Amino acid sequence: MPKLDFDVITLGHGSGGVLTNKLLKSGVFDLLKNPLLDTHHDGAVFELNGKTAFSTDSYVISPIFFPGGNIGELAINGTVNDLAMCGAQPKYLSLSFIIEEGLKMTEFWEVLVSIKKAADTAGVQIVTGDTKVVEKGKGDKLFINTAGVGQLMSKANIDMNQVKPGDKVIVSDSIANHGIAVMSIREGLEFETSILSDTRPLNGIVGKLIEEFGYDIHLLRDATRGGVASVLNEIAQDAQVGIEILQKHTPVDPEVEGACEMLGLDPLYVANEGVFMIIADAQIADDIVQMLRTFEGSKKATILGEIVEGHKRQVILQSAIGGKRVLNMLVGEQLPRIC
Amino acid sequence: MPKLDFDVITLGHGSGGVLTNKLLKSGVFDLLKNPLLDTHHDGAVFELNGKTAFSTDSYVISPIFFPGGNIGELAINGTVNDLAMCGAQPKYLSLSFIIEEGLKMTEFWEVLVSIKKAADTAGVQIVTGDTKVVEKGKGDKLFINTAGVGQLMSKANIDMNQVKPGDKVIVSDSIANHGIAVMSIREGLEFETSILSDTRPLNGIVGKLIEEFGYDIHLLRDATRGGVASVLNEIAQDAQVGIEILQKHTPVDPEVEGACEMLGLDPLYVANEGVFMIIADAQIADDIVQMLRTFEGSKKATILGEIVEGHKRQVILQSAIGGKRVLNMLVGEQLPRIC
Amino acid sequence: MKFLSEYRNPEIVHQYIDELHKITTKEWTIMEVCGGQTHSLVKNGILNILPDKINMVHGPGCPVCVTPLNLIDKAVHLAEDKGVILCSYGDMIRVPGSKKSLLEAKATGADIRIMYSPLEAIKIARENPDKEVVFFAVGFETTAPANALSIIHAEREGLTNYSVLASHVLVPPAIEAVMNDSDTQIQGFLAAGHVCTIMGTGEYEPLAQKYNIPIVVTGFEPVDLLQGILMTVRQLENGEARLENQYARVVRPEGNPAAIEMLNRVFQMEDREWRGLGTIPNSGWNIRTELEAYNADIKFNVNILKVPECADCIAGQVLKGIKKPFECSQFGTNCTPEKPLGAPMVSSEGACAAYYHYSNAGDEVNA
Amino acid sequence: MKFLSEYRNPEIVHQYIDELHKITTKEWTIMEVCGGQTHSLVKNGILNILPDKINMVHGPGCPVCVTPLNLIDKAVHLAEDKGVILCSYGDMIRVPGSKKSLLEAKATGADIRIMYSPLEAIKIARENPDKEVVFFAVGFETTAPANALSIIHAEREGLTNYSVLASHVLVPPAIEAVMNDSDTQIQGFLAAGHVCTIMGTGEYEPLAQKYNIPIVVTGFEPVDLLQGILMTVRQLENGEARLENQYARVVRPEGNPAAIEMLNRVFQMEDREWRGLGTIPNSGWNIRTELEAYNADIKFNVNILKVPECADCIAGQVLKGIKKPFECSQFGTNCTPEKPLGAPMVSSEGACAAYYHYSNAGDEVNA
Amino acid sequence: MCLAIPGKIKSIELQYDGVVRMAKVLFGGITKEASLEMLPDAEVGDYVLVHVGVAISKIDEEEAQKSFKYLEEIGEIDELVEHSQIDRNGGRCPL
Amino acid sequence: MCLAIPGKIKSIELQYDGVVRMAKVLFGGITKEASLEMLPDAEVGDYVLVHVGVAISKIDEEEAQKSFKYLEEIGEIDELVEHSQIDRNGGRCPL
Ligand code: SF4
Ligand code: SF4
Ligand SMILES: [Mg+2]
Ligand SMILES: [Mg+2]
Ligand SMILES: [Mg+2]
Ligand SMILES: [Mg+2]
Ligand SMILES: [Mg+2]
Ligand SMILES: [Mg+2]
Ligand SMILES: [Mg+2]
Ligand SMILES: [Mg+2]
Ligand SMILES: [Mg+2]
Ligand SMILES: [Mg+2]
Repeated sequence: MPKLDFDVITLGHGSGGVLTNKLLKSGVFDLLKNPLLDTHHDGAVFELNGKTAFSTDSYVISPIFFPGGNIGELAINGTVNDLAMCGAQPKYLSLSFIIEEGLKMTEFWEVLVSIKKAADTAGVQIVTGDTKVVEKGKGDKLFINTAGVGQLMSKANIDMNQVKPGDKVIVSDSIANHGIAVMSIREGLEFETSILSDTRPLNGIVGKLIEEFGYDIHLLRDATRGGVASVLNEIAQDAQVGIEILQKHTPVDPEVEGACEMLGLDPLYVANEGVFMIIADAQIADDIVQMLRTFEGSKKATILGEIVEGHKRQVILQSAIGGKRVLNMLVGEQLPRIC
Repeated sequence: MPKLDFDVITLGHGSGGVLTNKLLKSGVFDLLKNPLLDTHHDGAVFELNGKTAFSTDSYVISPIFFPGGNIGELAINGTVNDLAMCGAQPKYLSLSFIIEEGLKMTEFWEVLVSIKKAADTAGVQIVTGDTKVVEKGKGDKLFINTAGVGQLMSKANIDMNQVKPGDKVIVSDSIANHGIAVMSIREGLEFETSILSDTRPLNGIVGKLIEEFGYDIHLLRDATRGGVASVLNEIAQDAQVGIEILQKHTPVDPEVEGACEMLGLDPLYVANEGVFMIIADAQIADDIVQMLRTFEGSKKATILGEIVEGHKRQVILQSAIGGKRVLNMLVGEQLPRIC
Repeated sequence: MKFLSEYRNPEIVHQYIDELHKITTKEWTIMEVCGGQTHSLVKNGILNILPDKINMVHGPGCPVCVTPLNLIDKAVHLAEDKGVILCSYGDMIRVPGSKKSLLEAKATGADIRIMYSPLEAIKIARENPDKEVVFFAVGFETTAPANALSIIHAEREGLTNYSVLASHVLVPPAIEAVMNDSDTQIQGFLAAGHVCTIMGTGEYEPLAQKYNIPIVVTGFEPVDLLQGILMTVRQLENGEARLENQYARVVRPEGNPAAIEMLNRVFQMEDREWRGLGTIPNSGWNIRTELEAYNADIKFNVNILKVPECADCIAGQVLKGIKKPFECSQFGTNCTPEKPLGAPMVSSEGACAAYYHYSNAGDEVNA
Repeated sequence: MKFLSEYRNPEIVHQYIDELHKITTKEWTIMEVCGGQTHSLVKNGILNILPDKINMVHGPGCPVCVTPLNLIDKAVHLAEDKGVILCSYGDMIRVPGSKKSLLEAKATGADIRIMYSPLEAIKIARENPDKEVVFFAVGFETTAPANALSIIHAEREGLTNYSVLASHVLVPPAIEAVMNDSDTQIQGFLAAGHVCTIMGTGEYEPLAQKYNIPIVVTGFEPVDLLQGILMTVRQLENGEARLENQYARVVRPEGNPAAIEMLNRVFQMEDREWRGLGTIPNSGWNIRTELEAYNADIKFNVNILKVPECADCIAGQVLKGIKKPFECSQFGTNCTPEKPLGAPMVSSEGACAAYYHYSNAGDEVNA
Repeated sequence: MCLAIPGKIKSIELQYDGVVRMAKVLFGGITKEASLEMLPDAEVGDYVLVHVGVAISKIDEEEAQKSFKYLEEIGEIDELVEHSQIDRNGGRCPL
Repeated sequence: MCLAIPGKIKSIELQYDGVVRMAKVLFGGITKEASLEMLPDAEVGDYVLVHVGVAISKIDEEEAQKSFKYLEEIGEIDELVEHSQIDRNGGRCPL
């Protein structure tokens, strides 16, 4: 970390004056330097041609550091992944901070380092940004927004209208790790575990899938907030199809299962950051799973179920013992149950 | 406003489940509907060719409603203007909300209506978005981030390296209205006034300027946070030039001047939202001013000063009575003085 | 996980199912008393693989569902006091009071913390000496000892800023209330395995005799539930009415003596109001008079007007098993998990919510 | 604005400048007592259009600058108490205490509100009956009456949650301190127009005589300052040493009797420590013993260890006009407005900050 | 120190049964409340000097002119310049 | 109601001079503290049932087997199936 004459970030660092300038020029942001990023311009300019994907997300996770990651890499991977889910190769990201007064510079630095690393890993450039500081008690340490643009891959044909009965539903890896990792350090619920967030960029593997299977991949969706169940319900409703999945095919790591049992949570509703769903032609579903399993981060890929003619707009889960039930959308947040 | 069965926004509305879906599909966001915006996708896809500008800003203004506007139109105009300052015509915007639990739906709706109106006025489309809800006390009613992409105008040549001694410094309108309008309703400082924020989109007028004067416009910069003085200091430092300005040419509305006197503020450091600075070739400076003055929102355009050889990296102000002083960057926030 | 996964084994489940199909000759109506059992039945899709002749009815054993409106209003009132941190279990915070739920109070600024354990609330009290920490303690006999333990800890540590708003109800009086209703259809009970873990089985033998009804103490996993149902149906088919213990790996006849001692030390029995059921004599526990310094209700002397429950909600009949949730005029229309009218729609174990969430009943309303 | 813009008229300013150039024959060192005058001199660039022979020295009249370290530490301590809302004027919150400034305390969670008027603090107290509202009241004679008025309002309204941490200092003892220093170079004073608005001019006549020095009560606009300087130089050139009043449109010889009455009702005189100058006898006001319920220092009995001021900071000499800010070894290097070592670097009227901000001195350090 | 600015009393309101007189004071187009408790004889239309929300002095119009006559009085200049507004809106740059 | 799950005691710590016994209990790979105050004779290695942070019962291994022998006992089936793990990682879709 560069030497600074302040330990915490104060309102002045967001005022647009000397302190803002100092923060920008102190070397703190040098970490992110690249030819396009000029923190003193109003925006970045670059050449872009053809079909372009554009996405944004704000990251408000608390605590900002959690087992397996922090808010910084989450913010990069999240938008990288949303672009990848569009069938695009992410290229340029914007990065905007809302800092609560009093954030320790050491913590901010740690987040920045993760951002840098995540951007490099995903192969994206951060080209424009913004820093705001809000009063103590008017924020939660650090919120991050990223937006990103990417170029659509030529073979990509991701479209809700492509989803049709007979298609298979594939999940890329074991689920619920991120949500449980974060919960494991939440006040009042803490438990000891080696469960880590699964935050990771998915553009690499998605690029390979599209390269290989192109038009036969009908839909991609990362299973973040609300988990697998929410994504499937959205698809069922938006594509006006029925979905059937098998509980016994749901990949859940044993530790995650233990935590879910303890807290009374259903892993299908728990957030992921590095898991995505693929709706693909039945013909290639097994090949997709085979390919996914050759990559780190998708070793537990599996066919979870399929798109069906019946029960339009509904997701039906066949339980491990063979019973069936509707897998509804979650109401509100999933809270730990005791009863 | 569509009929809803809730009055305030709660955490559940950001959980990714039924409530999030309800909020998205309740008609609340229908207001922003356009063929590209699909709130259920991970991003928007559109065609884009050539030089592209990309910019972001987060808006954390408190209170969210202020004389002359609200955080919604600010968020649209702000990013529209940053793109315009790059010499680009803004096209697509992302829109991301961080809502503090307990925000009244009526207030959120009012903000959305302003967003819609501002986007229409500026001629931009909101194509992708995000909604997060944070716990009460972890936010400040509403933060908004927008990012935007725009296409560079063919005749634009906005570049710090173009700035050269002899160039004129033009200010587009009377200054400090926004900052003073916001301060006029701040607890402990309130005063009665008809001063309104000057928030407005600048892409229209910038488009006309570039169309008319093209390469002779060397730099554009909106004088937001930190005001005119901060922008000039940034230019002086980044372009390695000296700047001289004349206090008596500074356009300040009488009401704003009164408020600044009362609070001990220097209008040159007060934030604007619809004022921009132009660094242009001396030959066309008067023509620019004449053109600006024919448009609403830049009736008080004036030549404020010029780029000089001497005192590199410094801005010198010649006071109304002819004395000179350094116009430094602001340290921290400008606070009302009593002494 | 050991002692869990074995009891989810599909093959064993199907042997039980086959056996049930084989022996069931008549229609039988059986109530699973405990909400956790309801949850497991619906979550595992057991209801739609049972013989059609077996009709499972969801009992009142969801502490969240039966917590009276007035007590929730009190919790909301306390939570909205700036000096108070209100701690509660996750399930409780969505339950609607007469004006709002704890979740809504939280949305407008109340300091409400979700806890896994009452011992965590003690930690909060220790770390916030300038605040009053109130634990909103709901629960049947299973949970009451842990809540009692928190008071014992507070006493030992000399914490004067910790108190408990107690809502503890008991299973046997609820079974009696169900059986005393002239409309009752119930022919057998699955008693709540974890309640009996604490209390033992001694209270249930007399009930089986008094009402001439089979009672099987049952666990929560698919194999447990199916074995419990099989044991009940066997009795019914054989014309028996005994107490049996399916869940002997955990439940001893005498219960847990250390827990019972703690209960007696901290609580005294009292008449208690049940949401949807009205007041049942000697049906709950409250903090003993000697320990009233830890009784939030007395400590803060909260006076909140009693508001009548929603007239259209037939929660009482649902909880007694007289009506099914979808027989309620409000089910799925005015009453949904996002906007529950009555408590059984709130907790995911509430009978109405369970039907809404996990059964095809949801289909019609979602469409 | 009437009564402002006329006094900024460039032509009249230049007539005064011309006249000054015409009559000034020797080097003269004149102190403008008041920080507001310093601010105006530098902001309007007057210093670089004055005759070279006139040497303006910035006096100690910046209440923010002379507030002792220990009192800031007390304010920080009070502000960090969860039950306290600390109100203060905007200038005060950036002044460094021994460990931190109020701004830094705010950044880590203290509830600190910036006020335009002490009467706004009364409003805060009225609206927050469950909090203690402390007004950190700094100021010379100009500001003290308003602060006194807030106590009178609190008394009238019966507010028991309002108190004042007072730091009121007086100009005449400061002038004496400057003149009593054997190193002093000062040959004439511009007295502080707004202080005299309250107190009148009666105290200054004896000082002019005692130290045989011209004193001109002066306003704050360019024309005022130049006329004040001209009047002083005329006396000096003529060998006179009288009191004159340049600011008669506002300042009456008797001052403001209603304000003086309020001061006497609320405050009593005491010895006072000045940051950079040490303790000066009878140089400040504190709240009268009868009103000590409104004295935050007594009410909260804040005991904070006194910490010595930074040894390298020559603020005392700067405030007395013995040294210029840029003669300080720390100026612009270790001591900048973002990270001030001493109080004169904090307030934009502090002599060091004024030099840093508005003069070319900033050039070298910024480069 | 002691930032105080001149403004014109627009209206006066009695508070606390007349114990407190609060004025609305106009400063170049903005209006701010100020206490008149230290100026018992100030009336609507008067120009007063306001510091931290309290009016501390009435401005004497006659005395106000003296600054513009002073140089004339001391016999040093020939012409008296009347007070004039500062032109803030000129378009041409004289630098 | 009364979500309680079985876990294995990993270690036991005495708190408050031995008045309170706190255990670290292993649940399928995660560890959580639980009070043993209601199970005075529970030891490391025991399987206990934990509810809201309190261990409320020791699990009886012998009784645990009975559910798998019950059908055999009541003479209704021929073969006893040993407990087996559920396969959660199968790749092929049987739908
Ligand atoms: S559906 Fe709703 S209204 Fe009807 S009984 Fe259930 S909780 Fe009551
Ligand atoms: S420059 Fe800083 S250290 Fe030096 S006298 Fe001024 S305040 Fe003190
Ligand atoms: Mg900008
Ligand atoms: Mg997105
Ligand atoms: Mg996303
Ligand atoms: Mg920005
Ligand atoms: Mg995994
Ligand atoms: Mg996504
Ligand atoms: Mg921007
Ligand atoms: Mg901007
Ligand atoms: Mg999103
Ligand atoms: Mg304007």
